[in-house]
Amino acid sequence: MPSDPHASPALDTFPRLLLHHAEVRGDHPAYREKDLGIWQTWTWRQVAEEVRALACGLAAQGFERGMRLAIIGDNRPRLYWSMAAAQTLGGIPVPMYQDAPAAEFVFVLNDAEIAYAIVEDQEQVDKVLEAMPSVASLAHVYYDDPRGLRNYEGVTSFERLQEIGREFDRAHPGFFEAEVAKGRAEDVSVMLYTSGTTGKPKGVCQAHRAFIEAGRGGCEFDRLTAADRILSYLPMAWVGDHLFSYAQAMYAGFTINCPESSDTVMTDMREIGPTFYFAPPRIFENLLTQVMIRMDDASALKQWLFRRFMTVAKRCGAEIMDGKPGVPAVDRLLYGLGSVLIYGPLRNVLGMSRIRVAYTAGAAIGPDLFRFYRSIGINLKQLYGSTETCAYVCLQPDGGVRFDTVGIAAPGVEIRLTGNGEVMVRGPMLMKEYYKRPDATAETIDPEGYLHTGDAGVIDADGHLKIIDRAKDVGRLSGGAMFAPNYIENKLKFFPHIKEAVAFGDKRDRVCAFINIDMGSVGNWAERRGIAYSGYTDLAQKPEVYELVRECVETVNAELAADASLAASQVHRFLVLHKELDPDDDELTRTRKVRRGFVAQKYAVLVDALYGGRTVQHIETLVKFEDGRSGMVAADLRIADAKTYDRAAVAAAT
Amino acid sequence: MSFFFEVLIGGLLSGIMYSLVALGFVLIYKASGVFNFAQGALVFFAALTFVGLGELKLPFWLALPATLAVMVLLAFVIERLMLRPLVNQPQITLFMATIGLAFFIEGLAQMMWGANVRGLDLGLQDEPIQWISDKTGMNISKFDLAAAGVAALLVAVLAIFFNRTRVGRALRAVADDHQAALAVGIPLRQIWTIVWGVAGAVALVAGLLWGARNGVQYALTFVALKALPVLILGGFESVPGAIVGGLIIGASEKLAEVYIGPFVGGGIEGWFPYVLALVFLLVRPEGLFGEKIIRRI
Amino acid sequence: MATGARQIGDPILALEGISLSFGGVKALTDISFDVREHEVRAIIGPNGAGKSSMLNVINGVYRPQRGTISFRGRVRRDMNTHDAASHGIARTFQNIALFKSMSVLDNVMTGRNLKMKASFLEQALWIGRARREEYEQREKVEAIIDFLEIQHIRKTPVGRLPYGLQKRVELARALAAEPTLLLLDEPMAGMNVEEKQDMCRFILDVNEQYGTTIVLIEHDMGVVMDISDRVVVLDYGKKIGDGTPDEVRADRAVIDAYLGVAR
Amino acid sequence: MIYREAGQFKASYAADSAIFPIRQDRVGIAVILAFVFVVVPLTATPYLFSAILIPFLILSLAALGLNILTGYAGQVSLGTAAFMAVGAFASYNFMLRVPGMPILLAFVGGGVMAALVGILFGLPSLRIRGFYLAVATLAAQFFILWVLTKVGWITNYSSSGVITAQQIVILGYRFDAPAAKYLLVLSIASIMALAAKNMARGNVGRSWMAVRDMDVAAEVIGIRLMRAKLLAFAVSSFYCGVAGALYAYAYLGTVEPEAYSLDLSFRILFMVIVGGVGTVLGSFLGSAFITLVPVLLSVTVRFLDASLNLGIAESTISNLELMVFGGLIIFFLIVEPHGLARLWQIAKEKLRLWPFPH
Repeated sequence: MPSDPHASPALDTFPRLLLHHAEVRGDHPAYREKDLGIWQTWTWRQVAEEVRALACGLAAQGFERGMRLAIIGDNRPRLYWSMAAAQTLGGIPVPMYQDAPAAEFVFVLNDAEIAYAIVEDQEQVDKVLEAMPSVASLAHVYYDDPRGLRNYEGVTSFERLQEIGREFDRAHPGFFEAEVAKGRAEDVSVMLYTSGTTGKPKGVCQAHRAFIEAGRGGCEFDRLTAADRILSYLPMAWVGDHLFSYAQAMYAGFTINCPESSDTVMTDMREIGPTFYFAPPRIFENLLTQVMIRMDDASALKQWLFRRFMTVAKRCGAEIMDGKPGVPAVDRLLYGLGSVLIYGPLRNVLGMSRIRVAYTAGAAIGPDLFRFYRSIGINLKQLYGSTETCAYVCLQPDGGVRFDTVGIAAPGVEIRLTGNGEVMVRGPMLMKEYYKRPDATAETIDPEGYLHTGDAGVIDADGHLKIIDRAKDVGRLSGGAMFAPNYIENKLKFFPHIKEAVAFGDKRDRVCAFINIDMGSVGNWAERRGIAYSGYTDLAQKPEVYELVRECVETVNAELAADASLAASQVHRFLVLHKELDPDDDELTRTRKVRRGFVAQKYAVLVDALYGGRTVQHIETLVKFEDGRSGMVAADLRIADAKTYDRAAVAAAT
Repeated sequence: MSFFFEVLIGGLLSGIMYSLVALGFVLIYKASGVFNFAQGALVFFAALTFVGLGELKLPFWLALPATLAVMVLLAFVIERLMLRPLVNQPQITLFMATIGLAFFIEGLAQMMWGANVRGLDLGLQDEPIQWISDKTGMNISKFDLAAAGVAALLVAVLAIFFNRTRVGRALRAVADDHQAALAVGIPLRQIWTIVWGVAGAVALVAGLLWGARNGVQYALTFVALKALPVLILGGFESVPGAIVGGLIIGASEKLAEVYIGPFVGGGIEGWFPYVLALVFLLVRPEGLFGEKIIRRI
Repeated sequence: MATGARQIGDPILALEGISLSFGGVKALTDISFDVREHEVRAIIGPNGAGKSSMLNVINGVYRPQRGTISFRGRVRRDMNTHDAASHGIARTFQNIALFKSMSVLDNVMTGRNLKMKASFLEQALWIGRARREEYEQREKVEAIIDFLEIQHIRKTPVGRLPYGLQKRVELARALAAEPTLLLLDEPMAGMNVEEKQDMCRFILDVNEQYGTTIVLIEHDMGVVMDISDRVVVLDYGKKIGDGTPDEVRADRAVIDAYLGVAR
Repeated sequence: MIYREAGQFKASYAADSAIFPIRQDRVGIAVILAFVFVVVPLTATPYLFSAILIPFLILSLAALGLNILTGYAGQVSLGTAAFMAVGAFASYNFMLRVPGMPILLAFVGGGVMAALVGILFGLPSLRIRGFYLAVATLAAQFFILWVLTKVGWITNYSSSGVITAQQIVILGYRFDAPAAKYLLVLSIASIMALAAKNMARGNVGRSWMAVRDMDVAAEVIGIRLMRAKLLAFAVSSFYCGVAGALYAYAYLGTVEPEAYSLDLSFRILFMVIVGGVGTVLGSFLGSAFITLVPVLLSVTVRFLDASLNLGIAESTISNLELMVFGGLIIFFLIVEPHGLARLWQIAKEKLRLWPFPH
């Protein structure tokens, strides 16, 4: 097909792609936004015009090549256009997280030496103006939505900027084309700031080539075409959104849809019915919970149908979608019936009727959750990547989807594992550098051009990458086998009964674990079987509860045993803690990550007991209560053994 | 001149009978806010039942209470099966229901007693009273006079019932404000039953009089239509309105029939009352005895 | 909220010696005051002081027995509701007077009925002007829905909405008429604190964005003092005070009659 | 369940305010139209046409008329049949006295006449409301019928007061076969239903509903009550007038004023209430219900009578029907006071949210 971008080599910058689409599919909808009650639509040709006016406007205002343009706000077409406009002028758009407070703006604005900013509305304008005094470079602020800004001094409206642009364009014919022509694939096309969980955020500089290659790889991998549509609702500053809503859209020429407001996303999703969708695991989780809650007050008949057909779906749904052979005709029939009565309607109410490809990433996703969506016919897949790699390293191929891997190396990507299992990647999608941070850049990208992801992983028999932990957390058992605590803990936490888990084993002969039961689900479980308990500590020590936990642990062991590199780290002994791990007691971070080291030494007694082979251990702990008072919790903790499997046996079994 | 008075008085006398029917409407509307379109059917039903019982060789003094009992029973059934389930529905809905009820009752009546026209003799001849015609040359029908007497009597009884008895007072309370009535513990449903019962009784009397005059037949149901203009004239909620309205309608109708009718080919009594009432309303929307409504917002 | 921009102009509404009574009951006695262009004018007073009656006189729901109303220079014995509407007076009611069975959108659309010229025939055939108008007006209405942030309930029947939102919808309907003078009858009655704050913001935004002159009745003194430029105080149908919030606050008579007893 | 709305977004106000915004509905209505316009004419029997389908459609139209007045504008009327009569006799006279009068134009003329009369009898609605108005409309019922019987000119001095409707001929084609009449009536009904829907979703409709829901507020935002109410009476009566004309020309053939009795008015009012106040769909459902019930009743009763040879007297049967009919009405008002249309509406909501509860 002639309209296939990579047919002609010239299309190596985003502005060129934009003009290309304006030419070959000028009347195809490029952007939609729910505004004034309907989906306002802009075709590629119109977008090209808008961008042209905007670019000229910026130029007229003195924006020059290499300058950086801050872009702050919810997903709005005009903000996406602003990126293209900046790129046309050889400038670098810097999308920023719109929900950050003014104080956090200051750092990025200074670090990127921002002089020009295009922001969404009064809220953002206020924050930027608040930051302005402490940002010497910042001089020009433009806003999209004029509401409430009539009497603001020193800020200019988007319309005005474009008017200026059109005049400038008339005055300097050919300027725009010339600017587009100057662009080179190696030029930095965007600067995305890493959220910076460790230390200050770093500006990741990505070249046109990187994102275009990533976009192209993704589109070809999932056969995305101009006919597709995506709902853009995740922060523009996040690499994923830039890949899906900008790079891929610019490559394939499909339609971007911007919701009316952040609290109408669900309804807007239902109206648009995207064919291509991304969401972090928690969103899928929330959706599932909503479904379950709604179904609870549905009529008996519906509930029965739902249960009945969900079991069918669990049994064969995913297989049927993957076109796997060997699904009995009866099941196929039932599934067909189910998709009329339940699955179809369910996809419909979720707004997922038309989804061809849905991705999730960013955190470990529970197997049940993952299976649910796939079983009702939603092609949910996982990918792996980071800001430094344009969110583009591994993708799960249709038919080759597994919940515990992140798929195979994406087109054009080389993956290699270091001795301690750290994942290293090389390819066109790698970042150029961290802005003004040669040191950090050097640390991350080695002389061979491999980028150290900082994640530890294993590559299984059929080439699927499995991310198991942060590399720095990975240790070794005294036997020499790799020990990845997070991986084990996550596996345990996927069970609804287990809230938190802490695995020990570094420099020890075997793996042992602390468990926190989930008060909610275990509580219900206990009530259903009439087990009386006074509180968490009491419930935690019930023999039945230990049995319950043991089952979970042993299931995990079985799974671990199946994997050569992890078989050694099966959990031999465990105990259920007498109190819930709590950020207030510094046992968890505010983001609820276990602070393993701290826990280990706080409960040294228990750890010793685990490895000392004792079956019971008394412990007293100081705890802080909600109201700030603190008190003692004392308990005799039972310590249990869990069955472990030797690999051969499991291999035989499966 | 005396002819004029003859017509006028005749009109007034039959007017009282209109009032009688109208009264049935007013009672029910006051107490339950229902525009009871089945009132005509009730009249028909009552009369037919009475005659029917008479045919079963029941003496007058037995047939009367018996019919009364039937009417009360009917009222009870209606309250139980129709009003109660429809409580708090918009008035138009209840109105429609009563039309359905009318169909039902008419069907029932004819089912029980057959549809053929019957005479009803109350021992009153529809003949002029001799000495009046002698004195004034006006022909005033005995029957009309008697009927008027009965009607007047009934009205008086009702008036007493309303103002003197406990039930009557409760009834007025309900009419004024349902919620309040409920609040002070007046059993709304009983009240409704009673009201419909009373309305039934009124229907019985009206039925007997009209029946005796025009024969007991399906046409009795149209008596209701006679009463409607009386209602708009007098107001849905006003007992005196119903009475005075009836007199006005009765008189003017007769007069119009006699003095205007001939010029337009007669048969105008069907619509004249309505047009009259209508014109009146256009001049005075609040009706005869209603006081001016200030629409506050 | 920077209200510095709007210029308070000359009086556009002036009431002279208005007296109104129902039957024997005197609702208003010889009341005179004016409202200047672009200002926010508050009417306060204890219950039954005749505040609502005042508004009803201004937009012609009630006809005063004595007095004159001059609006935009034209002096009248009394208003009639239709003239009021067509000359740019819109209002909301104390106890919400929305069209319960209609959707929010339709309710607001009715606010623009005066802007629609197509005959019922054109509408029946859904041709030409009728269709065009419908869509043009819809766009205007959507802008207002946007402005008052009620997009999410656009198609909900107002009957199903919580009180606070209904109040907002009623304001939207009034705004849809693009009024020059907006009468608000206790716009914040029965609202919780957040709702009140929102409503205040909206009222000031309206006054500022569209330069709409606003006359409002309000009980919450805090609100009144915050948002109004001048205040009229009524008591038992008589005017007992008139001036800036501070002046009124200081006024002995007012304090006795109202603030004293109310707070 | 059958609804799949995901992805049906609206990019224009035209699409958003369409009569059937959901694709599945558009498909559904298309199927229905195809059925009634193609399948039915090919399959139905003459009896079905002239005894059920044609009266059903005509009365639907009348019900639609009344629904515009009562449902949308909130003005109760008991004089519907009279306005139908005006339409019928006006059309008759147009045909009779205007040489070469096209019949469709005559129908329109009848409608217009009815509209004028409607406005006249609508005037009281400016002063009085509720049941007072309802009763007042009875004046129309009686007065109009009286005029029709008394003024010989109208019935062209036919001794019995009975008139014989002229042949329906359009562009030389004679509509005397039941199927042909059915198609004619169906087309007219469909077009007028569409028009009604358009008015309902437009400014007119909103003004009517505003007046119905809260007239003071309506007045305050500039809606002229008089205009709105009289327009409602006019439009309503126009619909009734056309229906009345069809009633004479496509159904009865020979008509006397008594054919448009108070009974008919009530039946039509029933249709509106049972079908659903303030809905176009309801007018048709209601009409179907009210036309079919008696038929079904007598059929079943007679069937039982015959099969169990109970030997029920004819009179008894008719009385029984009367009772059951009345009972049904009451029962119906109790179970679904908002009418059949509401039932469908609820069902639809459920289907749209399936499998979630409504």
